[in-house]
Amino acid sequence: MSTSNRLNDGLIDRSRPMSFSFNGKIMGGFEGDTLASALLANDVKLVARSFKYHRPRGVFSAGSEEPNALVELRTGAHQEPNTRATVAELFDGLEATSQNHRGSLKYDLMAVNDWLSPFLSAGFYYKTFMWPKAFWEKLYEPAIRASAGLGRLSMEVDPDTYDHGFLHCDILIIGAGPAGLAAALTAGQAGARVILADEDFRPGGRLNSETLEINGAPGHVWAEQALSELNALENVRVLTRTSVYGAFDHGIYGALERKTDHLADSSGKPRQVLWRIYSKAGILTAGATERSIAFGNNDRPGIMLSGAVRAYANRYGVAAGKRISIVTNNDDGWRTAIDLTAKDVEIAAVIDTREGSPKAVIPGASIVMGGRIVDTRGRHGLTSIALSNGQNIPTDCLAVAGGWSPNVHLTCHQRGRPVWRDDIAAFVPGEDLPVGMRVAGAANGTMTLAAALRDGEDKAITVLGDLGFSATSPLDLVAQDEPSDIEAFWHVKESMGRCFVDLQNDVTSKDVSQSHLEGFRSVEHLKRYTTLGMATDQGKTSNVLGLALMAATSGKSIEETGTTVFRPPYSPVPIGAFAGRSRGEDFRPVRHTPSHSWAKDQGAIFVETGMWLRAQWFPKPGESHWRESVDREVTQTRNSVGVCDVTTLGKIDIQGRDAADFLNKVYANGFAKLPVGKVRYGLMLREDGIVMDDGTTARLGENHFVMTTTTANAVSVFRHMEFCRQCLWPDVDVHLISATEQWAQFAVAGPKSRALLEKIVDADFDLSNEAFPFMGCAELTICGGTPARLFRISFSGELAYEIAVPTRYGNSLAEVLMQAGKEFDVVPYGVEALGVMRVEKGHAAGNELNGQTSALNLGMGRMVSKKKDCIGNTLSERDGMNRDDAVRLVGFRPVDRSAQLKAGAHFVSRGKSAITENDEGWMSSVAYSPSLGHSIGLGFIKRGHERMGEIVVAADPLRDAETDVEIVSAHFIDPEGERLRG
Amino acid sequence: MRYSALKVFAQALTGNKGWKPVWREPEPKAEYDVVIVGGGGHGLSTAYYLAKEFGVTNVAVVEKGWLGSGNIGRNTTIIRSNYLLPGNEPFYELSLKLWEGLEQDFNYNAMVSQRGILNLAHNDPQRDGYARRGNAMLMAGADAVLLDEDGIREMCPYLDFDNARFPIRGALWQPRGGTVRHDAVAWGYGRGADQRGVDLVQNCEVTGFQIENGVCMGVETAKGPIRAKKVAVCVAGSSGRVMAKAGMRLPIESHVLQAFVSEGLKPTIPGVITFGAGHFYVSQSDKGGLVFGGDIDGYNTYAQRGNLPVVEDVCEGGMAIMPMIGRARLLRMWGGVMDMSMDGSPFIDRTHIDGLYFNGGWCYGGFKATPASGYCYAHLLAKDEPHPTATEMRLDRFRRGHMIDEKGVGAQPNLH
Amino acid sequence: MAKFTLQSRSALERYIMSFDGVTLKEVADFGLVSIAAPIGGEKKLIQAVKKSYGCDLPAVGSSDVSKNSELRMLGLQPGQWFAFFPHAGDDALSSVSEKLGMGGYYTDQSDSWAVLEISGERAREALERICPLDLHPTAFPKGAVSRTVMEHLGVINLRTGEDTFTLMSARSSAQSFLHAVETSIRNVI
Amino acid sequence: MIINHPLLGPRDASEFTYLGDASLIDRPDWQTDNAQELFHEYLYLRDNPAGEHRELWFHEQGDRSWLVVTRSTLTHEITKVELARDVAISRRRDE
Ligand SMILES: Cc1cc2nc3c(=O)[nH]c(=O)nc-3n(C[C@H](O)[C@H](O)[C@H](O)COP(=O)(O)OP(=O)(O)OC[C@H]3O[C@@H](n4cnc5c(N)ncnc54)[C@H](O)[C@@H]3O)c2cc1C
Ligand SMILES: NC(=O)c1ccc[n+]([C@@H]2O[C@H](COP(=O)([O-])OP(=O)(O)OC[C@H]3O[C@@H](n4cnc5c(N)ncnc54)[C@H](O)[C@@H]3O)[C@@H](O)[C@H]2O)c1
Ligand SMILES: Cc1cc2nc3c(=O)[nH]c(=O)nc-3n(C[C@H](O)[C@H](O)[C@H](O)COP(=O)(O)O)c2cc1C
Ligand SMILES: [Zn+2]
Repeated sequence: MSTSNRLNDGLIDRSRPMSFSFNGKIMGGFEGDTLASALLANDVKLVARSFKYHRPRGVFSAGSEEPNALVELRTGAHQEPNTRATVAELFDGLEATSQNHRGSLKYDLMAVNDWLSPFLSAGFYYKTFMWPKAFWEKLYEPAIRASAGLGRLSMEVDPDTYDHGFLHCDILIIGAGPAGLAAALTAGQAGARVILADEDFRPGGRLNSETLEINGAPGHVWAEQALSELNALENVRVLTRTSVYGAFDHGIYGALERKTDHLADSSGKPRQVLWRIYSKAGILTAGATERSIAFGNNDRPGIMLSGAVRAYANRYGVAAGKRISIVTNNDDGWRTAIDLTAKDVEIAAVIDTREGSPKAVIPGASIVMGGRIVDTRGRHGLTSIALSNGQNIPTDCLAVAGGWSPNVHLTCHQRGRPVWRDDIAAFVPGEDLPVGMRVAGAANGTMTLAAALRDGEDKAITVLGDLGFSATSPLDLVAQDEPSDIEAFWHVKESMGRCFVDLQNDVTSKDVSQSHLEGFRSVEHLKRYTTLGMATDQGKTSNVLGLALMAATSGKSIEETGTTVFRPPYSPVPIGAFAGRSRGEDFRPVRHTPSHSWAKDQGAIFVETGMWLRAQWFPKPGESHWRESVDREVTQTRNSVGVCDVTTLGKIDIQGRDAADFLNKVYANGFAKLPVGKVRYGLMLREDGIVMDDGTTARLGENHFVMTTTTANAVSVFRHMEFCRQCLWPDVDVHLISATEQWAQFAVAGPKSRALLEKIVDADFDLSNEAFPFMGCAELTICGGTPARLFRISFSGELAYEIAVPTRYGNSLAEVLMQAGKEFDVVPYGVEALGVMRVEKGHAAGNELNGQTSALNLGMGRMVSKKKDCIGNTLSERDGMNRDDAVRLVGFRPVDRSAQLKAGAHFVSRGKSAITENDEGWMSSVAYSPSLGHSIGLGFIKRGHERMGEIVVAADPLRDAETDVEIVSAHFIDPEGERLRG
Repeated sequence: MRYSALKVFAQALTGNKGWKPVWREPEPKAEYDVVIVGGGGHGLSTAYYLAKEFGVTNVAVVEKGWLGSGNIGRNTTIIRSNYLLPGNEPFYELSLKLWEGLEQDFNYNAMVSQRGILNLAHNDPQRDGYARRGNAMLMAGADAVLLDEDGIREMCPYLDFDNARFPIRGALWQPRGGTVRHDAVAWGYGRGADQRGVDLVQNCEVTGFQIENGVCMGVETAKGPIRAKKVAVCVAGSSGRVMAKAGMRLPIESHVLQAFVSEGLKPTIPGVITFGAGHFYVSQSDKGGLVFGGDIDGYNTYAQRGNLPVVEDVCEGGMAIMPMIGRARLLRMWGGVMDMSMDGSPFIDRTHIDGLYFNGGWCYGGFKATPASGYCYAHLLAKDEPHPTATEMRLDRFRRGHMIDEKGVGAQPNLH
Repeated sequence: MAKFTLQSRSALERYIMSFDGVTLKEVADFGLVSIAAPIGGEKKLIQAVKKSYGCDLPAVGSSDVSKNSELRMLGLQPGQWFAFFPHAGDDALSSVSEKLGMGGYYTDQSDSWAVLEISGERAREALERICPLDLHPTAFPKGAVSRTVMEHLGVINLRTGEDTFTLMSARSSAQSFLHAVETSIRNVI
Repeated sequence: MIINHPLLGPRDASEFTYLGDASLIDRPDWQTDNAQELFHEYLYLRDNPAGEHRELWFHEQGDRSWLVVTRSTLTHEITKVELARDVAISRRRDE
């Protein structure tokens, strides 16, 4: 194993070697390495291809801002596209492959795009590919799409799990560099509830990558001490590997903790946890990100950010090259030269774009003040750089120090705008921060160490004061302020070759000027026309450069030019993490009916209705088609007796002195005079006069009602009634509570239903038609003292009851009904048979009460009382809702009785073609009626009630069918209602 | 300047230095025949069709920010004509037809990509609803296909068929549905209007209306007053606050809809897929990002940003139907302010103030309407009578009881 | 004449499971009765409660324990409380209404909820994964009670001890509820 | 978002369901002559302000209170939270 570029020292654990592979080649590294540092240690320069021109690219940065070194990490279903090698922690056995090339990484066939680049300049695709028209779909678009994108998804189900979580604190501190650590120590010692979060697996921020000292010890040593101090405080929680990705309203932050990404295997635990952090205050100490300079061919593998080169040397013990050059416009670049020299790495040159005298003595290096790089060489890795003064310097690594941009990202998530500071040539947070947020350290433009520490401490003291804490004692940290002078320098105009601004999306300085030329001059137009800053790195290292170029081209200041909008997430978050556990069968909870386990034992087929699982039908041995089962269930119910679990209907317990008046207002029809012991059908309208819901409501006592709602609307009806109670009629004495879950309720329907129930109700209860007629209700006991409620209501049109017992007895009641009913040939029926019977009886259900139909449409116009105030009656009188040609709910039967009707067909008059102008309505529900022996339907058709007997066409072009149907009464069965009253 | 492959070639050889601005940057004149308020998709397409189809060229489009900065610049780019109600369907089908000839018409490649839209159904009533809708589409001359599970499996084998909480039971598919490169639509219309003499005035907020004796005579703007024979407002999410300046209350609330894009991926899905048992829809952009969205946040707002509950809800929906996207990373989330109307359908109408016209209420569905909305609005402005496909889109329809409520949820905008 | 009898079932079949640092168990055999005060009748009801149970009708968000510490009164919404007490039969409603009399509106909720108790020194760590409430003792002290959402389920959370929480959720989704809480434990332990 | 509930303190907005403008409390009298017009305005027309907005939220996953929340539609800042029932009662008194 060659780790040819390893230096001494660094914060890696040399006692823990690891092996990994890149494009199949096995190499070595150590714990504490990232994939990028390990690749550099192994002298791997070429790791990726750019998006558009497929230019060879290497590692550019040492953090989450990486634009170039994206790989597909892991294999099989675990494959993770676009993973930044610079933050992927090395683990033993890690496998990574390069992406976005055809053929090998080295000989990428798509690199022809690079030669064609003059034709592929900004916005070229908007101007061509239009002729001939037919070619777009067949040729151009497929070609464009095939070349789009970077990495590949495995297309397999993500095998890992993700979790969510909720944290609360007084102060959230984002970033554990010197500023963040100082803030956390101050806030923690004062007793505030503190969360300190850092993206990195090793807190310390730049301290890990620098040779700066605090209190006389290396910065990273101090960071470690600070950390153990914080970990000892009960009121402080330190989250590493946790990026705070967004700042949302009212102090809510989103954070992603990577739990097992640094391990070979997640061992069944969530791979990542998505935290929602509720904070009273936030301190952003997210540091700063270095940026590039635009000069000719500034994108080759080996050209890196200067701070990154330093990080690889100091933190990872890796020399990013054998002969390194530095180009800088500020003092910080020099530190790279100094640190590398101290590690005996050969420095080829230091090129400072500023005039003046060198900032340090770098033995053996050529120092060029006022220097300009105009070109670089080396197809698959840098070999030399050319200066405007004619100098040609052989070098295999160029450290670019273009200045640092404070990480203002989170300060802008609520539409804040950063402001430009000329002295540091950078945007810093503006005034309009998210509520409760303060910013300290480099993120705030406080670029030097001693000042950053002080800033962190000061901001913490301020925040503590705001929250009513007082700081204990000053931290008294001793540190230096390193030189940090900068003279903005963006672009070497005399460059030969293209100057890349956005490395990933291959946006060059020429694209910026072309964008200006074509009138796309606002930064937002620039972004959208050239795609500057739209890649996976969101332009962290390139945006400021790009807009500085635009400012120069348009003759405006950078301040005037402004930035594009910053949006969450700060660093990309897997979609799986946002979804958490809500996927697959756990996508939403399941609601079971009380008799679920009994139904399961009967072999029921279940179906989702909202969250509920309901028995759809109960197949018997030998039945091969669902229709056989359903027909049997219907027939047997109509002939003897059937039982169906109807618990899912919403039940609302309504009590209070004004309960009757209240119902009278929320229902369109009258309820005030409903006698105790009776049930009434209720029609509930929305205020706009459209039907909202229907159901039956029973009066159990003078001041006590139980309302049923449809399954689908249980929640919204409850909410609506609370609205009426609290907001519209706040003085009424009415109290609502849901009783849906309290009662297991069964429909017992069919001519033998009374006989069956007589076997289980306790002796004192008289079930006779006289004592307990249609629409009666009662509280009683059954099966020897179990409390129950009985309602004589019928959805099926048969003599029928609904019986309810406390849910704990529900499963048992199903069994008892079956036992007791055996002698009557009782049958359990599911929602399918329920549906058939309600269509046979002409009852409207979900397909008819679809939120678009009025009482008039449903044939219940006369139920809407004009004599009282009720929700919906005023607006239901609008002309448009009372047109003569309004659609009406009626029944339909096929003229050819063997024809099958289809829901969703539209009605047109005979002889008319099926076009919109001739559309007269639609078929809403259909069923095969075993009782009638043919298909029947319910539907809405214009003036339907006046057209009984007319034959129209049910047109169903979608399924290529046209069926002649006759308009009939919706009451296919027992239109006089003799059965249910019997 | 006419665009062509040849032009691109010639420019390449001369260093791309000869391109011309897509539009001028004029100062507003004192008076126009028509002032269009709002340089979004609808404003620009209205200007384009006014000039091109109706010969009205003394027109200004007045935009408060940069052209296309509103919802045209931030939507999930889905085009389709899969509507149910007769007040809507013919209009959206007109729009789809206009999309189909658009690029040749305005000489700009907006990458109209008709790779289909698939609406999944997860239960019988939903499937019945789609059948009713599919038939309405066919009857209006659109295309629609009802798919069963096998048909869907063939098209999208990676959907969760086996382990889903809400199994996929069928789908309505519109093959002609698809996506369009949204920014290019604004640029193409803008360029086309500019070439025909329309003044596109950026960074010029309209701050008031000049209403004299019940007649609108012009607008006040950040760049001074502009007189106009007709003022045509189409400011989408800003409808409420702009029309308030004319003293009008609208049947509209402003709500935020969020959208999301993933990191760029190699081709993953074709066309558009929508989940029927949760809030999620997705397509893939020409750059490779999965562009997806879901429900609106649900509270009134004019801020172009949303909050976490919806972000999670949308991603949950995504993972529920396509659990292979778990390891794709969400790259960016943003929001747009939408003009949610009381029945979920739009308005293209005169107001009670003479000379003042209103176009709005597009909710989350006005991108697909861009061509037809511009066409019909231009028709109304030029001829003072509604285009035959837009006769129902009137402001007084609630007073009259003629709601166009596709979803059937009534006068609660956040449910549409 | 009734030769049939009905068997009672608990929502979660008396589930109990111990994890390292957490115990999770179903609370069965309880009575839960909602009590609403008629408008204008609150004072009378408060007196009746004081007399019968020796406790207060607590403010929304808190609870109070009866003198014999058998019954806990939970303040869940304005004008509405839940009486929560150990009880085996199906007459929880009358056991409360008979004591308190005509001064309130009572609804039996004993069969509406599945109830879990989570306890142990790592209980809070597990709850962190599903419960959006701030469970820090200063924000949610012993006796605090609140309804919230956990994994799409409405849940009433009652803190009965330093590390002990009673969680109630709709009975029909008891299995999903248990799964959610159990997963939260397994994910941290 | 976080709604500072008058009885329960700060609670995540995801526990709540939103309805809309608090003017929905002021339901017109059904017996006035122009009732239909008043109801039309009440149900359909909105101020939809850019700025302070009084709006109705239901604490569905909480104490089932309807709240009137005063919130800026520009910044989302919440300046006041009241029980809707109290608001409704005091409006009645004002009438
Ligand atoms: C996230 C999201 C996803 C969407 N997805 C889809 C989709 O997939 N399919 C679909 O069909 N639709 C979709 N839409 C809806 C669609 O984008 C809009 O309905 C449509 O763009 C609105 O029309 P417009 O383009 O004219 O609006 P805009 O582009 O918003 O134009 C309005 C313009 O008016 C300007 N303006 C406002 N006030 C003033 C003033 N006082 N003076 C001057 N100018 C002013 C604004 O700055 C803006 O530029 C989506 C919307 C969003 C937000
Ligand atoms: N002299 C210069 O030109 C110059 C310029 C920039 C920085 N610096 C050095 O940088 C340091 C500044 O200290 P500091 O504490 O302000 O910054 P820092 O860069 O040391 O620390 C910032 C930390 O925040 C973390 N972070 C960033 N965004 C995050 C997010 N969204 N979520 C979670 N974690 C996030 C990073 O991982 C990092 O650890 C000093 O040591 C200073 O010397 C110097
Ligand atoms: C269809 C579509 C695709 C997008 N693709 C990307 C993308 O690949 N990269 C990116 O950074 N943003 C992408 N965006 C988001 C935009 O950057 C931007 O956030 C959005 O247009 C809203 O504008 P704003 O954030 O400036 O307010 C896309 C937006 C849309 C509508
Ligand atoms: Zn969730």
